[in-house]
Amino acid sequence: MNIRLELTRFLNVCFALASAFMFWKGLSIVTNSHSPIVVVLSGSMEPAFQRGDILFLWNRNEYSKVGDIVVYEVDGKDIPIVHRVLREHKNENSGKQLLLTKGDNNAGNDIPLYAKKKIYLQKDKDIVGTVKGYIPMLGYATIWISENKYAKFALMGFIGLSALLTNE
Amino acid sequence: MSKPINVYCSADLRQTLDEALPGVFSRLGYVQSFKLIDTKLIIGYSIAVVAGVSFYLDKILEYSESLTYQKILVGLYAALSGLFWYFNKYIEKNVKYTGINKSKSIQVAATLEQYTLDYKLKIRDNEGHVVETTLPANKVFTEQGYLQTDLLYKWFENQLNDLTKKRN
Amino acid sequence: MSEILQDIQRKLVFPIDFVGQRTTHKIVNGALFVGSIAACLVGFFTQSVGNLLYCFLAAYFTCLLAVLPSYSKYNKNRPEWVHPKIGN
Amino acid sequence: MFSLTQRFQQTSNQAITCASVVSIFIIATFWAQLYHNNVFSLSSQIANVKPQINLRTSRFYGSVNGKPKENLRIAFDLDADLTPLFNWNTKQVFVYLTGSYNDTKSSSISSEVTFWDKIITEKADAHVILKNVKSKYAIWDAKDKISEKDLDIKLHWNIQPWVGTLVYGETTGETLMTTPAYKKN
Repeated sequence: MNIRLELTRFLNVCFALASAFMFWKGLSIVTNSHSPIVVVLSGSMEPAFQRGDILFLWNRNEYSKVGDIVVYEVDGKDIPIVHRVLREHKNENSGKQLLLTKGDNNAGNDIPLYAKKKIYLQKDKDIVGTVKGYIPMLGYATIWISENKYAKFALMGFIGLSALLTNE
Repeated sequence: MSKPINVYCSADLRQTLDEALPGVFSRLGYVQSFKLIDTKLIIGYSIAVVAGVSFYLDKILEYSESLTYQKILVGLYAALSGLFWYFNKYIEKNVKYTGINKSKSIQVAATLEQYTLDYKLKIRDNEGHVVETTLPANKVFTEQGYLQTDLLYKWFENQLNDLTKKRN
Repeated sequence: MSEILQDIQRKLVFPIDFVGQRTTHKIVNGALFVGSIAACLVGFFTQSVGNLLYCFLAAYFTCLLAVLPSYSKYNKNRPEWVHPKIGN
Repeated sequence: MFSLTQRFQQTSNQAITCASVVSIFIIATFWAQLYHNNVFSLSSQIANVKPQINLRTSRFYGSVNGKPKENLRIAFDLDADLTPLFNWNTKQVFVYLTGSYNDTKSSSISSEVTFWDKIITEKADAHVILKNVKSKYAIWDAKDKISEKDLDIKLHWNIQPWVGTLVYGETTGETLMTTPAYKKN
């Protein structure tokens, strides 16, 4: 067995995984958002966004504007929500901004979704990013993968295997 | 012999031939020098380690806690990738084998373009003599995908004789 | 598991020769280029992104149809390979 | 291109590359059409704005710990022709009426609220004419009072494209409205 040969082959597998991960990290640093690309999971913004649409986020803005579509996370729930800013109250002295959001397709605002007793989101704490760009449908595969545990394993296996088997 | 390859896949042809070079030259009395391969492996694995550390930090730390480290790691990753690219393009220049036989040293650079079977070689010795030649892969592979090492050995022996003739 | 997959992969090869590979490469590049431009024109003049998408998909599937099967015309230029010595 | 899977991959990769170029074409013509139609200077008429204030005690109307909160609703007339916003890459237009105001004590505290909004998906429905319509949302301030404030009322729009970037803009023709003091009935 030739150790250098094995190392070189293994390195190619590493590169495939490393470049994907580091691209994601780089993008998240540039956009200042911990998940700069999200896939829409619910129909609460229909017809603007359907399940499976891919959204590109940007989070370097200091304040959000009314009408912006933002992605936010609520303490204790791990699914990010994509909704529109209905009102904002900003204080330029402290740099704080309170936001109230609503899904275009929902009847009422998001207060029932927020953490207990809260009636506002805070821009600097809760917001993951503002939606800037959009590709329809392409993310449906990831929904299928995340909602089907076997699909997840199959995908991981497939990525690993194809990296091992292809030489390019 | 090892697994058969698909002889109509240029990448497979190139990889199999590349990996057969050390064996052929050791039969011709050369001792392989690993300087280039080792440098490449070191740069390559430092890239993999940087990505690995970044992945690990991402797992154990909150996004905001790890942000500073991640910025450094992404920077490092970009710099090392640049170095790796530079090394491949300007230093390694497709050199697949370097070896020494007593006072003679020899360097073999090889390419095989996509959709062809011509293994193009540039054999250079320490006195600056160069042989540029082409090995059609169908002269050393069987249709079933096995490399005939004996034929490859004989072919290289002839090429090296040419190089010796040039020298005299 | 991986052996089964490798086996499947080996069965799904349908190889074509090198000349055929260059031809299919050219077909794919050319057809998709022409198809994209046609799709843009159709989409823009009918003012419909949907039409553009259909046009583009049509080009894509035509491409697949043209290059996926290993038609015999892609296999006319097989080189002569080494014949293994008997008893090897 | 030697094997079936490779040919499939290569074709698909090439198709994705072409698709991104095509998307750039769509986005570029989309913006060109928007500028050609002068959509960033569309006008709207907002008239007959009538504010009305009452007190609510539900958390869903901004009340914290059962303390009553002033809620504002308005009635208004609106006439805005948003037809130019529709072109081949427009999936929907989201149009919304907002009011912005500063805090009475500090000018560095400001707010903007939405009174009314509407999703338009058809070009035929893009000319919005409303008479004496009630606002969709009850408005309260982050602090206690919404009464006795000067609100700057404006109509904004947002285009969701089939592919590409979201586009935002506002119409000219804003109106000033002063909310009355709250009177117990």
